[in-house]
Parts: sequence; C-alpha cells; structure tokens
Amino acid sequence: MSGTTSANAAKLTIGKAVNAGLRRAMEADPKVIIMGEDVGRLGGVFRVTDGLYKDFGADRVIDTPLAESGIVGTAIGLAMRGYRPVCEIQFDGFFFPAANQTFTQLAKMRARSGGRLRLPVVLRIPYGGGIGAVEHHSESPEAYFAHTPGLRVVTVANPVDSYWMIQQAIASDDPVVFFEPKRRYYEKAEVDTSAPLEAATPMGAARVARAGTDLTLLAYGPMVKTALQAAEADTDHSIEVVDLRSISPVDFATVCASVRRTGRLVVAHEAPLSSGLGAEIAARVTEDCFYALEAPVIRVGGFDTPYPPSRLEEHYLPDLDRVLDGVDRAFAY
Amino acid sequence: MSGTTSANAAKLTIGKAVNAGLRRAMEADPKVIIMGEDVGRLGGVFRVTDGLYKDFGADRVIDTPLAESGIVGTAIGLAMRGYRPVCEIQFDGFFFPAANQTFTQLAKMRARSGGRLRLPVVLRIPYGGGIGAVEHHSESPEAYFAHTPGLRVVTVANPVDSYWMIQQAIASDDPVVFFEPKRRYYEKAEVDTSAPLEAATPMGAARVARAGTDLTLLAYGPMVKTALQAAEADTDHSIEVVDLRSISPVDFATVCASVRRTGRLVVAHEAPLSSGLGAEIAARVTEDCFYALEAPVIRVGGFDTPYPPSRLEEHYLPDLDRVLDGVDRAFAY
Amino acid sequence: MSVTHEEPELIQLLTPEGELVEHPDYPLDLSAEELRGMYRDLVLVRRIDTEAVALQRVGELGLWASLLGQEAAQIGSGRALRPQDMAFPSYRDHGVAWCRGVDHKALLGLYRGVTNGGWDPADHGFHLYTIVIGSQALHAAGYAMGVQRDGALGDDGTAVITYFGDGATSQGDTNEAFNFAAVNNAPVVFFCQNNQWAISEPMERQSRVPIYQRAAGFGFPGIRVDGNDVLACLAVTRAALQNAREGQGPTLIEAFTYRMGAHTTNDDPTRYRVSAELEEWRRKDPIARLHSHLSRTGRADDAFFAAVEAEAEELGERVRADCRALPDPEPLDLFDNVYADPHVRLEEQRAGYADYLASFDGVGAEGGR
Amino acid sequence: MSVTHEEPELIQLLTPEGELVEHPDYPLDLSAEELRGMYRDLVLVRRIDTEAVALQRVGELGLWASLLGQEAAQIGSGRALRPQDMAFPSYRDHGVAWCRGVDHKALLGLYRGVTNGGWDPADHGFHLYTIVIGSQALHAAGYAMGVQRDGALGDDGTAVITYFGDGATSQGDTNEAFNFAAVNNAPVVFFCQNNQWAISEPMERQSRVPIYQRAAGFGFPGIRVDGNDVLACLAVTRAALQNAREGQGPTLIEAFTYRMGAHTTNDDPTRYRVSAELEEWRRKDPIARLHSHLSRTGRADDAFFAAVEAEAEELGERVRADCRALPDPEPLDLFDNVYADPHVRLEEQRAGYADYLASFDGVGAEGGR
Ligand SMILES: Cc1ncc(C[n+]2csc(CCOP(=O)(O)OP(=O)(O)O)c2C)c(N)n1
Ligand SMILES: Cc1ncc(C[n+]2csc(CCOP(=O)(O)OP(=O)(O)O)c2C)c(N)n1
Ligand SMILES: [Mg+2]
Ligand SMILES: [Mg+2]
Repeated sequence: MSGTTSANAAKLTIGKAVNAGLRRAMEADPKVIIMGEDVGRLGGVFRVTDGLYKDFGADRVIDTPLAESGIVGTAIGLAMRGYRPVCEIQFDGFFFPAANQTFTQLAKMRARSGGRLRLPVVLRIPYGGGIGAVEHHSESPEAYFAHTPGLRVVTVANPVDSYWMIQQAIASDDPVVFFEPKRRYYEKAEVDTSAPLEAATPMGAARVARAGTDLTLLAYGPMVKTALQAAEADTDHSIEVVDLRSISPVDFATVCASVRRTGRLVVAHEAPLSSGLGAEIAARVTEDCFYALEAPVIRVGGFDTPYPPSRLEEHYLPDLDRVLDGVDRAFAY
Repeated sequence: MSGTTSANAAKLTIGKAVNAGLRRAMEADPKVIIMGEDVGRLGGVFRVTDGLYKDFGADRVIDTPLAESGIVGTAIGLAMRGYRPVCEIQFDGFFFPAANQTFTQLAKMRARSGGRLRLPVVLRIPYGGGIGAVEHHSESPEAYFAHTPGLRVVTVANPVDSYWMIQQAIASDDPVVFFEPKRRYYEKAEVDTSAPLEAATPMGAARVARAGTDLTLLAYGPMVKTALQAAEADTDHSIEVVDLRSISPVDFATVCASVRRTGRLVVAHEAPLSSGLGAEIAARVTEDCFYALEAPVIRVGGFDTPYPPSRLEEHYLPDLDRVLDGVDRAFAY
Repeated sequence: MSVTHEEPELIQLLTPEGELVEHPDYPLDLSAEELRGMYRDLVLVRRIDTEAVALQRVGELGLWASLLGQEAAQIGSGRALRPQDMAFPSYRDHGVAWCRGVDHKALLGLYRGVTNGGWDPADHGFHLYTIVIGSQALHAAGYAMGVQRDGALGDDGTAVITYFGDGATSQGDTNEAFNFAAVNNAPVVFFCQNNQWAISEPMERQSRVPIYQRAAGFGFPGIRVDGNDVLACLAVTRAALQNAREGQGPTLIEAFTYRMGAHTTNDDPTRYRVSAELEEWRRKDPIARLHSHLSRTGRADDAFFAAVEAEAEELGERVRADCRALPDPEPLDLFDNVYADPHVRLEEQRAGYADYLASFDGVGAEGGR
Repeated sequence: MSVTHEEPELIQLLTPEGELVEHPDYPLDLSAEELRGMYRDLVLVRRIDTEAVALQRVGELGLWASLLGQEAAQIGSGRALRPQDMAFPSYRDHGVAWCRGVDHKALLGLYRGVTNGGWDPADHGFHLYTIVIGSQALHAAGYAMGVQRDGALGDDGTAVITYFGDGATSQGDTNEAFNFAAVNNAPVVFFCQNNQWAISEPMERQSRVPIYQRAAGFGFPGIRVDGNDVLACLAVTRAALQNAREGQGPTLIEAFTYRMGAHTTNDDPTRYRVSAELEEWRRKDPIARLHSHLSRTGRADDAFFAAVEAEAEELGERVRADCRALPDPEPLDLFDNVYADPHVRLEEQRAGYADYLASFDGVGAEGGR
C-alpha cells in the first residue's frame, strides 16, 4: 500500500484487484467458492487466486481435474445446492470443451425451470492476445457468449472495475462470464476498497472513459488502453472513448448518447471482425442513430483468420495505427 | 419419378435431395464416408441417410457411439488418413459437445499445418425451429460458426441446392458446415440430377430468388420460404428476395448489388437477434452501401431468449407478419 | 495385460417367474403391504405412460418418451430414495418422477410444449429432465460435492442419484462426472438404465464390455442388477445410496433392462430391431413378475388387483383430462425468467413485442395472427 | 461390488541401478549397438531440451515445455514405431519427434512463435503438436479407423499411437477416444506419460486409481510400465503396437515417470512441490541408468561416451544457431493456408492489409510500424 493513499486505498494491478475482489466476496459469503485448474496451491497460472487456497482451504478453493466441461457442469450442481462457484477457465482457448455445459445448461437452466432455479455461477476467462504465447492462449471468444441468451458477459479494463465488477458478478443471481484482459493484468491504479459494493457503478453500464466531440471510439477490455492512446494521438480531432464494460447486454443508451453527440463511431476489438461484437454494435447503433451518423460505423478488429503464431500477432491485433486508420476512415465520409 | 420429367429429373424433397447428393458423392469417391448417431440402419432420425448403410455397408456408413466430440474428433483423424467424412449432428442443440473439436481443431488445423493438411470434413446439421419439438431440437447456431475462421458455412432452402451443395461441400478440401432447414425437409421440387457437378452454382454464391426494386429482403435456410411469401404478400412494394446460401463467407457482392438497386435491406433469421448473422450483414452492408441506403438495415430475428417451449415458438420465430413488420419499418424511413 | 470378459453377475431378488431369491449382500425384508405398494407404483406409472403415448397419437402431446419395460428400474431405485436425497433424471424417468411426487401434469406439460421444465427441483428432490445426453451426470456430481461441503453426510445424510441410458455412457460428460465423483469421493449414485438401445444403436456400438465395468476404471464400484426386478433395483440402489450417505463415495449401477417401446413416439423401431427380441423381453415383464409373486404367495388377492386396476383406470382418465386442460403459455411469457435480475435488452424486446401484438388488436377477432 | 486397489505391477527391464531384468511377456534382445543408439538418443534429446530452456531464458523462445525426466518414455516408445506408423503427440514430446525425424528447428519454431505447426505430419508419421488437452486422442482413434478401412492391418500393418499426460485422462475427449477405439477395435496405442503432475496438480486430483486401470473399464488392456526405463518402454510399446497392427485393438500404456523440470518455462514448481520428491526421482534418472548399464557391462566404453558428449555439444551449438536464424513470418502470411480453396473474405482482407502496410512506405525507415 502506498503511503500517500488512504487507509483503504491501494495501488493494485488488474490481477491483484480481481484477487482482492474475490477475497472480499469469499469473506462476505461462505457460499462463494473458487474452482478450476491450478487455482489452489499455485494460485492460478496468472496468480489471480493467489493466497485464497491458503486462507480458505481446499473445500472453498478447488483444484479440479483437467476437464473444463466438468468444471462448469459441477459448478452448476454446486449452484443448485446453494453455492456461488467462481470458475477459472485457464485460457480463452480452453473454454470450448465447456461449451455444451455453458450454452445448453448454464445459460438456459433458469428459463427452463420457469425461474425456480438460480444459477449464480461466474466463469472467469483470461482472454486476448499480445503476450507472445503459443496457440490457443490468445483468443477473444466473447461474441459466442454475447450471442447466447441467458448469460451476462462483462469485461474490465482497469483495476477499479476489476475489483468491483468481480464482486458484482459473484453477487448476481445470473450466470456471468467475466473476461479478464490478460495482457493488461499488470496495469496499475489506485483502488479505494473501503466503499460499499452498492456504491459501485453497475456492471451493466458503459462508461465514457474520455470525453470528446468529433467521434466516438468504442472499445472494451484490452483495447480500451489502445483506444485511449489513439484518442490522445489524434491531435486533429476530439475523440470520445467509451469503455463498454458490459458485452451482453450492451448499454446502448450510453453508446447511442455518445454517438448522437459525435456523429461518428469506430468500434475496436481483438476478435475476428466477421460476426464479432462490433457487428452487433454497428447494426444496432445504425438503427438507433441513423440520422445522427455522418459515416457508417467503422469496425477495427482481428482478421478472419485463426490467431496467428506470436511473431505475427502485432499484425493481427488492432494496434494504435490500425485504430487511427479506422478513425481516418470514419472521417473520410 | 414423375412421368412428365426427363429421365434424370426427379421430384425430390429437400431431405431426399440431400440423400441423393450423398449417394452420388459416395458413388463417385470411395473415400466419402458417413458417420453419426443412427445414420446406419435407421437412416438418421430424418432419414437423410436412408438406404446408404444397406448399399455401402458399415465401413462407409458408421453408427458412432453417442458422443459428438468423438464424431468430429475421429472425423478429423479419418480426414488425415485420406477420407472425406460427412458427419451428421443429430440436432442443432447437440452440436455443442463438439465445439472444441470443431472450433479449436477442425477449423484451425489447416492453418496450423501451414497448408500441409487438408480437412475435407462436412458437418451436416439439421437446424431451426417450427416442428413442435422439445428443447434443444430447434436451435439456429449458425452465428457461432460464422465467427470461426477456417470453416465454411452454408445452408440450403430448396431441393436443387440441397442436391448440389451437399456434393460441393463434400468436394471442398475445407471443412464445411452444412445446415439443413429441418422444418423444410419435406419441401419438394424438380431436380435435374443429370448435370455435372461443375455446372452447379458455386456454393459460395448468394442468389436472387425473386427480383424486385423497392427493398431487398435477405434470408437463408428455412426463412427463405417465409421471405418469398412476404414478398408476395406485400402488394404495395416490389420486393427483391436474396437467398444467402453461403453464411460464411457471405457473398457481399451479390447482396450489396441488390441493396444498391433497392436502397433498403431487411434481414431475417430464426437465431437470436443479438450478435446473430444479421448483425454482420447489417454492419457490412452499411459500410459498403452507406450512401445507397435510404433506411438502416432492419433485422428480424428470434428474441434474445432461449428457444421457448413449442407452444410459444410461433411467437419466437419470425413469421410472415413479423417479416412484413420489418419491411414496414424499413419503409418508414 | 489381458482383460477378462466374464459373464457379469446380475443381481436378482425376484425371478421372472415371480420367485424370491436371496442375495447375501442385499438382504431385503419387505412387508406384503410394501410389496403391494410397489406393484401399485408399477401399474400406475405404466398407465400414465400408456395414456401419454395415446395422447401423443391424437396430437395432444408433441412427443413422448415411453418408459415401457423400465418401470422396475425406476420404481425400485426411486423408492430407495429418501426425502432429503436429490435425483438428476434424463427424459424418460417418469417412474422416478412418480416416486418423487412430481405430478403427471408437469411431465405432460414438458412433452406438450407448454414448458421446458415444469416443477421445482428443490420441492421434489428431483431436478428437471435433461435432454442433452450426459449433461446431468456432472450436475449430480457437483451437487454431491455441495452436499459434502454442507457436512450433510452420515447415517441420515443426503445422497444424490443421477439417471442416464446406455448410450449416455459414451458421452465425455458422463465420464468426466465419473471422475469428478471418484476424485472427490462424492456421495452420488450413477444409475444407468441399460435398455439395450440408444435409439437405433444396440449396446455394442456404445461399449465393448458390460457398462458396470466402467466404474472400476475410475476407481469405484460398479454393479449390474436385473433392471426388470423391482426388488433387486430397490435393494441395490438402497445399498449404494447408503454407502454414498456414509461417505464411501460413488457407485455405478447398471440396471439391465429393455426398452419395450419405441425410442419416442417419433421413432419406428421396426427399422432396426427384430420382434423376437421384444418377445423374449416380454416374458421378463417387470410388472408380470411382481404380480405373479403377489398372487402366488397370497400377498395380494383379487380384490387388491381389481382395486389397482380401478385406480389405474381413474388415473388414466385424469391424465387425459389434465393434459387437455393444460393452458398454453402467454406470448409474453417468452421473456420471463431468462434472467433473475432485470435485463435491459429483454425488457426492450418484451415491450416491443407487446406493442407489436397490440397493433393487431381490432384487426381481427384473433388479433390478426 | 468392491474394487481392489492392488499395488500396480510396474513393468521394468532395467533397474535404476542399471541391471537388466527379464520379463516373461516382454522378452527383449537388443544388441550392444542398439543399446548405445538409445543412449545417444536420450542424451541428444535432453541436450536439445536443455538448450531450448536456455534459449527461452534469453528471449529467443516465447516458451518451452521441457521433457526433462521423460526421455526414456519418449525414446523407448518412439523407437518402437515403424516408418508406416502414425503418432499423435501432445506438446512435450520432443523425444518422440526426434525418433520420427522431425528437425529441432521445427520444434523451436513452434515455441518461438514463427509457426503453429512446422512440419508435415505425413512425411514423418508424426502429427502436429496438440495443445488443447485430450483433442489428439480422438484424432488418433479416427486415423486408426481409417487404417482399418484401408485394410492396412496385419503383420506389416500400420499402427497408431497417441501421447498425452496424466492430466489429460480427466478430459472427456480422452475418454471418448478410449471408447471409440474399443468399440471399433481400432489399431491405436494410448501412451500416457504419467509424470505425476498436471502443472501444479498432483496425480490424486486427476484419478483415484492408477491410470492404466482406466482401460479395463472400456474393455481393453492397460499396463503400467516404468517410464524411466527406456527398455521397458520400448518392449511394452512394441508389443502393444504389434497387437494393434494385428487387429487386436487398442492398449493403454501408462508410463510411470516424473516431470523433473517446471511445467513450462513460465512455471514455478517451488510453489507446489517439495524438493525431496525431485531428489528421489533424480536417483531414477533415465539416462543415468542406461549409462550405468552400458559402462558396467562394458557395452560401451569411455570413447563412446565422449563421442556422444561431443556430438551433444555440437548439437547444442547447432540448436542455438538454428533458433536464432529462424526467420520471422511475413505479415501477409497471416492470410495463407486458412482455407484450401480461394476465400473471398480473406482475399479482401489480405489486399486491404497489403494496402495498409504499403501506406506506411516512405513514412519512416521501418515502414512506420
Ligand atoms: C448430446 C446429445 N446427442 C444426441 C441426442 C439425441 N438423442 C436423444 S436420445 C438418444 C439416445 C439415447 O440413448 P440412451 O442413452 O441409451 O438412453 P435411452 O433413450 O435408451 O433411454 C439420442 C442420440 C441428445 N439428446 N443429446
Ligand atoms: C483443454 C485444456 N485445458 C487446459 C490447458 C492448460 N494446460 C496446459 S498443460 C496442462 C497440464 C497438463 O497436464 P498433463 O496432461 O499431465 O501433461 P503434462 O503437462 O504433465 O505433460 C494444462 C492444464 C490446456 N492446454 N488444454
Ligand atoms: Mg438406451
Ligand atoms: Mg502430467
């Protein structure tokens, strides 16, 4: 804790902020349990669950067998028994074995039960590229989840949101997929951990991260930092940056309000462009703000290829220049 | 065979046309094999593989264990050994156990191998609702596939395409997901089975199914029939209907050419609206035809809820009236 | 290195001829009244089933998955459960539902298409039917892990059971559930009704060896029981549940039985199986053998059988009437219960669809649709 | 109903002290030259591995998964393969790659991030490394089904082998592969390197019983072999492959070994395991025991050992140089090989990106990026 901050404020990285949020949720409710591969003694491959096994024991921090379907499937059973499991999927690319349990069971079970069942399960998924990893460790699968009714999908871009939103996700009686921007795990900021959870911005709300008047630049998760940098870099225009935070449902009220002010929208994400989240945002914003738009919504995304070997990832991932190119394209109208 | 048709033309349903296409592909190439649950003696729950087990034997028509991941995973191995497996996923809702093998293996393996491997695997998936079925038997998961680089995704709306496109899918050296509109299995048309495969319209091409001048109505699979009915029903306007056929990649050349003529686009599908294929089409068409559009692209789709019990499906599925409502909304601009 | 394929031991307490046999590991001492109670269960669930098939034929149900032939496996195991126990069924387990006090209306509602669920799992200790094969086995394992964490084991503790078919043993999820249960020593009984068929695929397409043997590979006991013997099913399940309760971990029970009907009302089994097989199994009918035992031993008289018949008759009538009376859901129900907390997109879609429906008002008597 | 947990038999042909022992089922008669050849294999793959770890430390590789301690399991099984056989590896199987003639450059390329594959599976009878745990077991089962369909069985037939770890046995796919192989009697050997750890999770979190026992539950033989004994690994794998070749179906081999290094260069095993364990296994080092056998029996002399050392030294240098010389892919390679046939969207994206890159030309020396 830095000496210049208040007793309850701390300079935390995104990783440590999620860790602190998990700890607070576990302290507040004995039904909160952690499960996944290597989340126990190791504290997770990114150390996001560091220390929890030691302090809460093997009954509440469960090193599971190596089986993602098993993790989500048993989490559903635990939730039916009254627990609030927080599952770690070790990497984005290893989610897919759990697709059936997530999409046909977790997402639909409340509706199936006519509202009799609550499924307060959180899936934490470190996602995105840019860390020089081997295959399957750099995926951005959020659109699959956004297209699945019954799930809530959120992501974070800074330590403050990380600390609060993980607690909100755990507190929600709906299943929440919580995407963590792995290449930003070490970004630091001051987090005031003394506030009550109720005072935090709702996890469903988008946030204007930088005010501007000429163009709205929308990003989420790891791309928010890039978007802010792009906004700074473009000294010719006043660019408003919106941090989406909630991927499903999208807070279109905030997004459209911004677009109505600026008249232009660029959306950036790492996931493949086609049928990515940018498509939904472009489609919906165009419908809602048709007469306000001076240009079509411009999407900047990963290419429609498998995530490449790491020596090519700087070309695959939208960087500052590609985002600025998108901005230029929007201003070309 | 009807007496009024030529020797090689037959009145076929969509189901029988796929069956005839499979048979022709199996006759032409001994490496083509069929695999799935109940595809053998039973001929599949929709009888699409009827008679093939009897005529080609258990080595080429394989009743697999009840395990979708196993089906796709072993099909990959068979493809590596030089076979061309055509896998039946019994119903749309049962695809998800195979998501890992499909999305992380089948779709990426050619790229992973630097082009050294060919993966000529076809996944046939009967999809969509409207048949009064219980849960998981009425899903429209095509957007998950459209967002996955490395796959080709097609669907059919009539017996002629069914006959040819299944053969094209099998002939392709890329993995192809072949969606069959189950509620249209019994739609009939004359199919001239004498033509050479090379003469058929490429499976990647969209088709103008009905010419018109005032608005483009785009649909695919089961919704094409509804779209054509809507076009007929709207006697106030001249509506052009485009049958998409290829879901990934989308033939935007044909789609945009139509939109540039008409100035308006309505897209209809059964899948949940949010992040559905309509989003990609709206986003892309708006970018390409910004100045040609008189109205935003209007999407008509399923609601963002799990597919409901069958007594509600008529409300869930976009029907004639809902499509016409979309058309009205487009003309309101 | 070799694997022995011995003919599996089949636990049996009641022969097809209706004679009681003793088994050292499974002593069972039922009163005549209890035996009559189980007979009544068997007859009544078969009656519900028969009616449901008929209701499908006349279009009152969209589909039905018949339990015909599997009554003993379901009633035997279902009656072994205690109120605090939790069952995770598949889609054909109407006999277990009966034991758990789930009203036939709820089952009919599912297959009629007025609901995808229809009862409160907590109220009945009976989860919703699960259609995606294998999925529920993991839910059961997880629930059992919760029971452990609640400290709810012991003599009067809670046990969990999950039901699935022979085909389901091929599914990755089922095997992952075996392993999660084994590794965690979770109090769960895996009850596999091996009815010889997975739609059109015979047992041999799903497993090279008898299914109960799978358990040993994961490190817990597996046992094969005569699935048409309601007493053996009761005794074996009771023992396995008690082991679970007492912290001895999972058991796999393979109830060796037969699907006497079609897979579902959509299916045509004449395409893939011979009638001789069916004939053979008819001779092992689970109801006939208890009937024969009861009447031969004088544990039930004609009046009792007549009374059960009459009750079945009356139940059948109720089933028919109740089914027809099931109300259709309201259109806007579509948007209910998808989420627990308010959801901006669904609220918007609900409002939009309400307006849309209202726009037809006055257009025609039927609201224009 | 009970399961016996006997201490598993561990096939061993060479003791940790370097003494040969005979096993009735696995006679093995290797010439001194063959033994020396295997020693050389072990030393050289360890050298590649050591260099790779060092290259990662200096930033030349993004990651490396070390095989340290598992050389015998990989060389023994790898040398049992015939040219026509096909292997489906995981991501740590550099010793098998060595046996299959895959150049170290290809392996380094993968972990350097210049490719996700790097060799032609058909050329080497060695599929690409598979990272998503369990997936390759199904590919192997399917490939073996293809071998059956080709009629390529028999004495000189083709066998298939797939490699995975102890953790992988928990994955649904692995179990589905066991079952597909069993039901189809496919010619595939499942080779599990039980190195006691799945990253930080010890064996007990993955299975309640020794892994080789899993096979019996699916109806095929399972066997546990001393994974640090290159001779036992060779003999047992050879036998299993021959059974497969001859149409006797699958075998599961559990090679009982130890991951002497970190899971990967990213991992810090001091967080979860004690050094005493490592010490114990060091005494069973697979290379030391063959060294001791060769020198004790006079089957190799100092000159031989010196020559192998020199060769390793030279190889080490080559590995370092080759790694540094690996060319980065070109930006537009991104779009290659995603599809076999032309793809309208990718062509468009390729052209767009080419234009975009060109737009930086002249902006700065480095193209502005
Ligand atoms: C994952 C999945 N795949 C396919 C199906 C379609 N299906 C429904 S029942 C069935 C056969 C099930 O056989 P079994 O497990 O033996 O149970 P039974 O129907 O005989 O009771 C199949 C393939 C499904 N429901 N779920
Ligand atoms: C499906 C999947 N989940 C998680 C991972 C991350 N992961 C990589 S290696 C590993 C442990 C593997 O253990 P084991 O199978 O014993 O093989 P070993 O690494 O010990 O050789 C994990 C969890 C993965 N690669 N794939
Ligand atoms: Mg069955
Ligand atoms: Mg291991």
